Amino acid sequence: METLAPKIIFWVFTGLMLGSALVVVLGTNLVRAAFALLATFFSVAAFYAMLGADFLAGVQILVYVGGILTLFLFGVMLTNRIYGLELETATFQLGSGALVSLTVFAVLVTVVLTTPWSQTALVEEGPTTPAIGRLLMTEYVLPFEIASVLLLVALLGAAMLVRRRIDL
Amino acid sequence: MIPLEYYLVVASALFSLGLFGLLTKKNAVNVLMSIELMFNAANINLIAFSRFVTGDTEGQVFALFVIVIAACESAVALAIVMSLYRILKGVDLPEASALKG
Amino acid sequence: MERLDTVSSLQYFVPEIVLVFSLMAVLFCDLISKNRSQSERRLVIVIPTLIGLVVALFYAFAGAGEVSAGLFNNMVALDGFGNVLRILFIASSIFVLLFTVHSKELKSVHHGELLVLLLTVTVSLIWMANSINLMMIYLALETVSIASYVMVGYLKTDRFSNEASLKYIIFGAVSSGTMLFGMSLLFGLTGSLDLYEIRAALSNQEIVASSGPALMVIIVLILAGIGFKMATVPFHFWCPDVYTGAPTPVTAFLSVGPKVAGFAVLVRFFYGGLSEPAGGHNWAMVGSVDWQTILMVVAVLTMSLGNIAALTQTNVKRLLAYSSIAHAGYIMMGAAVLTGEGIQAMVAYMVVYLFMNLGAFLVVIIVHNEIGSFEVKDYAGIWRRAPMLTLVMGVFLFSLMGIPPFAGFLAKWYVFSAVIKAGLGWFAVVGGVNSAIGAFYYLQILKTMFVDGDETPSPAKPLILQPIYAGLLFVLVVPNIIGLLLWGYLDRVAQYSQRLLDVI
Amino acid sequence: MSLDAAAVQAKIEAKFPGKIPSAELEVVDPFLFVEVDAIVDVCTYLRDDPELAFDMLHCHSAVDYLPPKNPEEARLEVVLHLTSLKHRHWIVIKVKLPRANATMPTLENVWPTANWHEREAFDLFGIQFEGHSDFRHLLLPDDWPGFPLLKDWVWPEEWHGIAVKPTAKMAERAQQGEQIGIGPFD
Amino acid sequence: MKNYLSNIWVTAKTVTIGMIITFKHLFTRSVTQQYTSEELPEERWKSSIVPDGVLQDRSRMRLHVKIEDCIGCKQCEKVCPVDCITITTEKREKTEAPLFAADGTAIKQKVVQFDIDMSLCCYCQLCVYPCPTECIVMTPEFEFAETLKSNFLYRFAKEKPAPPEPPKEEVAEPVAAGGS
Amino acid sequence: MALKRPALEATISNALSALVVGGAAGAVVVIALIPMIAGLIRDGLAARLTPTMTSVASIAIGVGATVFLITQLPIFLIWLERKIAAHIQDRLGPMRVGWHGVLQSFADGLKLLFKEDIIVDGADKFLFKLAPFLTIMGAFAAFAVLPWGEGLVISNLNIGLLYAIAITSLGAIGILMAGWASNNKYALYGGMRSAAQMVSYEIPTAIVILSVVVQVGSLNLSDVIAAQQGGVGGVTNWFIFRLYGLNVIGFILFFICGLAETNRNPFDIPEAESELVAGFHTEYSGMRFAFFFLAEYGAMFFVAALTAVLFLGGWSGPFFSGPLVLFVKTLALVFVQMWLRWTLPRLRVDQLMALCWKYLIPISFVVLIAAAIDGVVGS
Amino acid sequence: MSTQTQYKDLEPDETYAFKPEDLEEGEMILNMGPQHPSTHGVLRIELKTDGEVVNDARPHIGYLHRNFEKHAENIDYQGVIPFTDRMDYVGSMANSLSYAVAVEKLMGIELNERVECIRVIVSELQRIASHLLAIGTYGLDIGAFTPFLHSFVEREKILDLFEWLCGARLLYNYNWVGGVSHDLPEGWTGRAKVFLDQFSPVIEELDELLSHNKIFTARTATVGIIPPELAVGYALTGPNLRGSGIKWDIRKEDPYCGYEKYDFDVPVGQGRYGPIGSCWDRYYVRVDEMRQSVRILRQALDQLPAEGDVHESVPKRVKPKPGEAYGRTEAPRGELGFYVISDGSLIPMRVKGRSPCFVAMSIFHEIAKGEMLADMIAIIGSLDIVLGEIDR
Repeated sequence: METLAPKIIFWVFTGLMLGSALVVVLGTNLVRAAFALLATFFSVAAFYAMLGADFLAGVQILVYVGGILTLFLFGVMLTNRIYGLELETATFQLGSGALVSLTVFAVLVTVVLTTPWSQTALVEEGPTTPAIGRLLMTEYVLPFEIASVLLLVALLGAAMLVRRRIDL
Repeated sequence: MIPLEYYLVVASALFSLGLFGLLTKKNAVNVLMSIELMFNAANINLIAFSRFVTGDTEGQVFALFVIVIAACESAVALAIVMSLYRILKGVDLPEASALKG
Repeated sequence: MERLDTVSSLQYFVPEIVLVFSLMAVLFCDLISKNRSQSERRLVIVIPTLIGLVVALFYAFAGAGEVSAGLFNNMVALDGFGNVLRILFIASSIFVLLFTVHSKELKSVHHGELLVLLLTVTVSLIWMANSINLMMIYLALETVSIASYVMVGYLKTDRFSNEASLKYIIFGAVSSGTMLFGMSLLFGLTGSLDLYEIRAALSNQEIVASSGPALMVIIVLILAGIGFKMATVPFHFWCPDVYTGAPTPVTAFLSVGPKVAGFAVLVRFFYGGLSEPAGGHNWAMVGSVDWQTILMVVAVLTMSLGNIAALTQTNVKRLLAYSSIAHAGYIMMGAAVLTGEGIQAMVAYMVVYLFMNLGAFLVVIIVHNEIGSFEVKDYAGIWRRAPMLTLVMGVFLFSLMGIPPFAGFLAKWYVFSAVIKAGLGWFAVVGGVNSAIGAFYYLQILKTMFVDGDETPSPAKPLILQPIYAGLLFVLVVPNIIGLLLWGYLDRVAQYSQRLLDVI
Repeated sequence: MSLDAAAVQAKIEAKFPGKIPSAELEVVDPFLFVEVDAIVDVCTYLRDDPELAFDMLHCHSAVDYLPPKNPEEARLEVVLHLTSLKHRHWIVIKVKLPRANATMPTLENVWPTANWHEREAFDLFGIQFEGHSDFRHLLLPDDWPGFPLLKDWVWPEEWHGIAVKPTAKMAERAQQGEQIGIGPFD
Repeated sequence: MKNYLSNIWVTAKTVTIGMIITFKHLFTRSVTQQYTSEELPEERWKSSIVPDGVLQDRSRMRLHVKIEDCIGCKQCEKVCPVDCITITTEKREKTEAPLFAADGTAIKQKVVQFDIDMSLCCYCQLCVYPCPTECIVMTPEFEFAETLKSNFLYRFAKEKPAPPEPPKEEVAEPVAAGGS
Repeated sequence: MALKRPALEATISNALSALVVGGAAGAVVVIALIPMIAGLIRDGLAARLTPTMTSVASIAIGVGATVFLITQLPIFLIWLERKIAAHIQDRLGPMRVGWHGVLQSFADGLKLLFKEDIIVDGADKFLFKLAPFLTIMGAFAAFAVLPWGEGLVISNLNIGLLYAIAITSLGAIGILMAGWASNNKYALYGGMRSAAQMVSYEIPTAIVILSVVVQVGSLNLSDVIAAQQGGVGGVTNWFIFRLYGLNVIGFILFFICGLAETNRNPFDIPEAESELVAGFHTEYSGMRFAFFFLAEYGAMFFVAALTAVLFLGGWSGPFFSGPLVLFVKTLALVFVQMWLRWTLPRLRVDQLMALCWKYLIPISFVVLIAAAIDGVVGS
Repeated sequence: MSTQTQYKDLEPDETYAFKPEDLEEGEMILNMGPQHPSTHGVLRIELKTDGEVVNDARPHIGYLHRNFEKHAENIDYQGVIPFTDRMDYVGSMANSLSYAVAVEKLMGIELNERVECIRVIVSELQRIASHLLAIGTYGLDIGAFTPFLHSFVEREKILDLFEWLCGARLLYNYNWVGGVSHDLPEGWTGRAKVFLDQFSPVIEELDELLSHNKIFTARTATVGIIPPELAVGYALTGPNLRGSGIKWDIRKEDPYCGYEKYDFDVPVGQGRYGPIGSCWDRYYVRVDEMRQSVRILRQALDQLPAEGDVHESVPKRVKPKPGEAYGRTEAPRGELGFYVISDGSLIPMRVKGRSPCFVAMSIFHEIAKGEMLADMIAIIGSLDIVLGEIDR
C-alpha cells in the first residue's frame, strides 16, 4: 500500500498525460485537441503535487486550465467558421516529424538515464508557498519586476493586436 | 517512491510529443498547443530537479516564471493568430506563405 | 566579484529605472491624449520617449565606470562589457525611434504601443545582455521576444507583417521551449541557476567525467535559444521572412538590438558558465564538451549561408536580412576563438555594425517613403534623383563589405586579427572568402542605384529628405567614413568591454 | 392650418395637371384617384410641400374590385391613407391598377413604412412594386400558390402534404363513428 | 471620476430599493389559488377584486341547448362565425301533437340534428342573442377536457332522423355527464 | 400520440443504466478521487502515509459525507429557490409533493431520471457526455477544502484557497465544452460568454482573496478561520469588521464575483433564457441537464460558504461553533443570492465586462493595497 | 392570374434573406425564433451577427398568419368582431372597438352617452391590462422575473372585472356595432374604483422596482434609438411614436367615444437616461400612460350616465350602404384602424386591419443594426409587439 499507491497514481497520470498529449498532436479535431490539453495540464499539475510543489500545482491549474486553455479554446473558436463540428486540423510531414521527434526522444532518454544526477538533497517538503514568496521578494526580486513589465507589455500588445481599428 | 528518472523520461516524452506536433501540425493554434507541451515538459524537469537535486524552491520559482511567460506568449500568439485570421480567413501555416523566396 | 543585494544595486541601475519609468510615462501620456489629433498625439508620446532614452543614455555613459559586481544577488552583471552594450542598445533605440517618425509604413497606425514596446525591448535587452542567471537570461530573452513579436506584427492590417509576426512567434516559442528544456537539464546537472555556480559545479571533474552527453545535449538545446536571437544557422529561418514582413524601422531595430543581445548572452553563457579565465587573455573551457568547435562550425555555416543566400535576393530588406546573418557569422568568429581579443573584436564589430546597418536601413526607409518599394530593381535611377543619398548608401554598403577606408574594414580587421592571434588561420581565411562573396551583392545594389537608372527614364524629380532623416544620415555616415580615424577610440572601447565580471 | 380634401386636390391639380382623374369628396372619407405613372411624384410632393406635409403614411391597403354584374369595372386599387402630423389633416389617395399584371412603382423611398405594406400587398394581391429594395414574401410562405385576397382565388388542395381546404366537418366524420384524436395526428 | 462614483452610488441605491420591495413581497399574501385542491364550487370563482360568486353569472363557457325549446329556426347556425353549429330539420307532420317551447312559441320543425362542435367554438356568444326561444345558452361549466376530439361533438338532437344512429348516448347528455 | 412501447422501455433503460450508474458513479469517483489526491498531497507523498488505513478511512468518511452533502444540498436549494421566488412574486410555489412541496425536487429528479436521454444527432457525442461531469466535478471538488469545523475538513490543504479558485475554473471549461459539443449556435454563445465571464471575474475574486490572504498570512482555509477566532462576542475578529471597514467592500466585491462565477442573476448571461434560449445547456435533457443544475447550485453553495469562511468567521460563531454555524451563515448568503436573482434584471455582455474591468478590479486593488499597507504598518 | 398555381419546392436556404456567400469574415447567421422565449410569439428574426454584435437583421413573420381579412369577406359584419378580438389577443377590447367605430362611421350610427362612457372605461382598462403585460414581459426580457408576476397579479384583476362584465377573460366580443353586448353589472363601477385605488400605488412600486433600476436603465436607455424623423417615416404610432418625443394620440387628434370630454395628458419620451427615443423611453411612456388611464378611468366612472340602453343603437341587420370608411382608435399599441368597404350586401367587401404592431415591426431592421445580441430582445420588447396582430 505504501509503495503501491504513489506508483498507481504516477502511472495513471503518466498515461493520462501522454495519452492526451497524443490526442493533441495526433488527433484530427482541433477542439478535441484543446480539450485534451486540459487532461495534460491537469496531470502535469498532479505531477507537481507528487513532487511536493503544491503551490505550483495550484498555479498550474489556475493559469493553464483557467487561463491558457480558455484562451486556446477562444482562439480555436474565433479563428474558424464554427458552423459545424468539422474542425479538422491537417498534418503534414508525418514521417520526418516522427523520425525527428523519436530521435530526440531517444537521445534525451539516453542522456537522462545515463547521467548520474546528484540526488543528494531530498529534504522534507512542507508548504512551499512561504518559501516561494520569500524568494520572490528577496533573491528574485528583479525577475519578479521584469515579469510584471512583461505582463504589462503582453497585455498591451495583445490588446493592440486584436483591436480592429488601426489608428487607435 | 518514484525515482527521479521516471519523471525525466516522462518529461522527455512530453517534450518529444510537443516537438512532433510542432513539426506536423498545420494549424497555428495547434502548433501553439504543442509548444505548450514543451514548456510543460521543461517545467516537470525543473520541479523534479528542484525536489531531488537541490532540495529548495529555486526550481519552482523558475517554473513559476515559465508559467507566467507561457501565459504571456500564448496571449500574444493568439492575438497575432486572430489578426492574421482576419486577413487570411484561415490559420493554416502553409497558407501563410506570402513571404517565400 | 562582488555580490550586491537589492538596495545597494539600485545605484548602478539608473538607466534601466529611467527606461521603465519613461515606459510608464509614455503609456500614461498616450492614455491622457486620447482625444487629440493624431499628429499632436504622436508628439505627446514621442517626446517623453526621447527624453527617457536620452536621459538613460546619459546615465549609461555616466555609469560606465570601473566597478564590476553582480547586482541583485547575482542576477545581472555590472561590468565593462555590459556597460558598452547598454550604451549600444540605448543608442540604437534612439535611432529607431527617430526612424519611425516619418516612416511611411507606420504613418497610418497609432504609435503609442509601438513606443512602449520599443522602450520595453530596450530595457529588457539590457537585462538580457547582462544577466548571469539562467532564470534572468530566460526571462529577459522572453521579454525581448514577446515585445518584438508585437512590434513585428504592428501593421495588423498588413498581411506580410502578420505572417512575419506569426512565423517569428512560432520559431521564437519553439526555440525558447528548447532552450528552457536545456536550462532545466543544466539546472539538474549542476543544481544551480547562477552561471558562476554552474561553472564551479562543472569544474568538478567527478560530475564532468560522467555527464559528457548530457552537457552536449544541454549546449545544443541552449544554443537553439540563443541562436534564434542571433539568427545564426540553423536557427535563422525566421530571419529573412520576419525582416521582410516587419515595418522597416522595426526590422532595423531587430537587426541590431536582439542580435547584439543574443551575442551578449552567448558570451555570458559560454564565457561565464562554461569556461574560466586561464591567464592573460586566454580562456579555458570547463566540462568535457568542446563547444568551441560547435561555435566555429556555426560561425562558418552562418556566414557562408548568409552570404550565398543573399546573392540571389531581389528584395532589399531580404537582402539585408541575409547580410545580417552573414555578419552574425563574423561576430560569431570573435566569440569562438575563446580569448579576450575575441570579445574585444565582437564588441568592436557590433559597434561598427550598429552604424553601418542602421544607416543602410535608414536609406531603405527613405527610398521606400519615396518610391514605395523594397525591390532592388526599383532602386534604378536613384542616383539621378538623389545623388547625395546614393553616395551615403555607397558608404554604408562599402562599410558592410569591409572595404579599407570605411569603418567596416576596421571591424573585420579586429575579428580576423583576433582569430589569427588565437592560431586559427584557416578560420580567418574562411571569413575572408566570405567577405569577398559578400561584396558581390552589395555591389549589385550599388550598380542598380548608380548605373541602371539610365535606360529606364524615370522622372528625375529630386527625392525629398526630411530634416530629421538628413541629420540621422549624417550622424550615421560620419563614423563610417572616418572609420580608420576612430581606431584609438574603438580600441579603448574594446579594451574596456573586455572586462567581464571576473576578469579585470 | 389643416386643408380639406378639395384644397389638397386643387393643390395637386395645380402642380400635376391631369394626374387626378377623379375624386370623391362628399363621402365619409374623401379620396382622390391618382394616375399610377405620377404616383411617386405626387406622393413626394404631398410629403414635401410645407402646406401639405403628409409625413405619415399610416395605412396602405389594396382592394380587389370584381363586381359580378359589370366585369369591365374589375380592377385593383391601392389605397393610401395619409396623415400630416404637422397640420393634423388627412387624405386618402387611391391608385387604380389593372387586375392582370398589376404593377406600380414603390413608395418605399417616400415613406419607408411602405416597405412592409407593399410586401404584404404583393403577398395577398400579387401587385408588383417596382424598385422595392427587399421584395420577398412577407406573410405567406415563399412557395405559396396564388394570392389569397383576390376575389377569384381558388383554394389549393394541399400544400406540402398539408390539406389546405377545410376537411370534412367533424360532425360528418364523427357520425360514421370515427374517433378523432386531439392534435395534428388525426 | 464623478460619473464613476455616481454610477456606483446609483447602482447601489436602486438595487437596494428593489431588494426592499422584493423583501416586502416575500411576506405579502400570495394570490395563488390551489385550483384542484380547492375544488369547492363557490371557491372556484374567487377573486380579490370581484365579489365572490358573481363571475359565473355571465360566464361564456360550454354551450348548452335546451333542445326541447328549439324551434329549428337555424338563426344560430347562420350567425356562427366559425360554423360550429350544424342543424338539420324535418318538417313536423301536421298529424303530430303540437309542441310549444317554454315561452310559448310553436315548434313547427323537427330538429333531427343539432350538433355543436365545441372544438371549433370561439365562445363569442353570438348564437345566443338571435335565438327566439332562448334555448341555446352558454353555461359556466368549464371542465370539459377530452382525450378524443370526436368527443367534442355535442349532439343535442333527441329526434332521430330516418337512418339509424350509432349508439352515442353518453355524449348526448353533456351537462349531466360533465362531458365525459 | 402515445409514445411507443419499445421506445419507452429504451428510454427508461437508457436513463437508468447510462445515467444513474455511469453518471452518478462517475461523478462520485471523480469527486472522491480529487480529495484523495489532495490528501496525498497534504501528506507529502504516500511515503509518509504511515497510518495508512486510518488516513484512507478518514478520507473515505469525509468523502462519503461530502458526497452525500453535495448531492442532497442542491436538491434542497432548488426547492428553497423556488419557494423564495414564488413568495417574492406573490405566489405559493410547489405545494403538492410533501409539506409545502419539499419533496418537489425529488419528484423532479425522478422525472429527469426517467426522461429520454437525448443526444443531438450533430453533437460531438464524447464531449457532449463528458461536459456535465466536468462541470459538476469543478463545482463539487472544491468542497474538499471547505472546513466545517475544527479539523472537520476532508483535505486540509495549505494552498486551499488557490485550490478553490483553480478548481472552480474547471466549471468554465465544462460549460465551454458543453456549448461547443452541442453543435448549436445558442449553446456556443452561452459557452463563450460563460468562459469569458468566468475568466474575467476570476481576477477580482483572486485579488479579494489575496487581500484576505495578506491579512492571514496563509492560503489554508483553516488558518483563515483560526485568524478570525476570538474578539468581542466572537464576532469582531471576523474579517468583515477589520481593516477599518474596507473589508466590507472586499466582502461585497467577493459576493458579486461569486454571483458571476456561478452564473447567477444578474450575471446569468451564459444561460440568459430570454436571449440564448437556455445557453450552454440548450440541448441537454434528462440527467445530464440535472447535472448542470446540481453543479450550479453546488457552486452557489460553495461560493457562499467560501464567503462565510473568508469574511464571516467560518464555523466559529458568537455563542457556539461548529458545522451548523457555517451552514446557517452559508444559507443566509445563499438566500441573499436568491433574493438578488429575483430582484434584478440581467446585465449585457459588454456591461458585464465593463463592470469587472472598470469597477471591480480597480476597487479590489484598492482593498488589496490597503490590506498590504495595513500589514506592513502592523508588523 | 388568380387561378390556382402549384407551389414549388424550395430549398431551406432559399428562405433566408441573408445568403451565406454574402457574409463578411467572422459573421454568422443566427436564427432567432420562431421558437424562442423572447420573440413574443412565433416571430423569426434572422440575424447577421459578428460575435455579440448584430450587423443586420431581418424579421420573418407570418407564422401566425390566418388571413383575417379573407375571413372577413365571408361572414357578416357582426361576425367579424370575434375575429378582430383575436388580432391583438391581449387587447381585444380595443380591437373590437376600433372595428365597431369603423362600421359605425360607415353607417352613420350615433351612440348614446352611456355606451360611449362604457366603451371608454373598458378600453382604458384594457390599455392598463395591455401595458401591464408589456411592462411585465419587458422586465422578463431584460431578465427581471418578478415585475412580470407582480404586474400579472394586477392584470388578473382587470380580467376578473371583464369576466364579470361580459363572461370572457381574453376574447370578449364586447363591443358591437352600435353598442356593447352587456350593460355594466350592478356594483361593477364600485369594484372598478376599488381596483383603481389599490392599483395606483402598484404603478409606483413597479416604477421603483424596475424602471429606475440602474441595470435596467443601462440595458435599455441607450439602445434601440428611434429618432423622431425615422419614427414618423415608418409611421409608428402609439407609445412607440410618443417614445420618440412626438405628441400624437388619436384620442386627442381624432376623438372617438367622447374622449374629448376627459382631461388627460399625452406622455412623451423625455430621454431621461439617454438619447430620446430609446427603449427606455418607449417603456416609460407606457408606465406614464397607465397613470393617465387611471385618471381617465376615474373621470369616466364618475361621469357614467345612470340611464341609457346599451343596445339602443344596435341595428337589427348590419347592412351599410355601398361606401367605405376608415375608422381608427388609439389601441394600447398605437393607431389601430379598420378600413371597411361595403358593397351594400350583408357581408363586407373588404376589411383591412391597419395594425400598429405590423408597422412597429417593420422598423426593426433599421434600429437593430450595430446593437448587440441581447439588445435585440430589448428592442423587440420595447416595440411591444403581438404576433397575432402582426400576422393577422
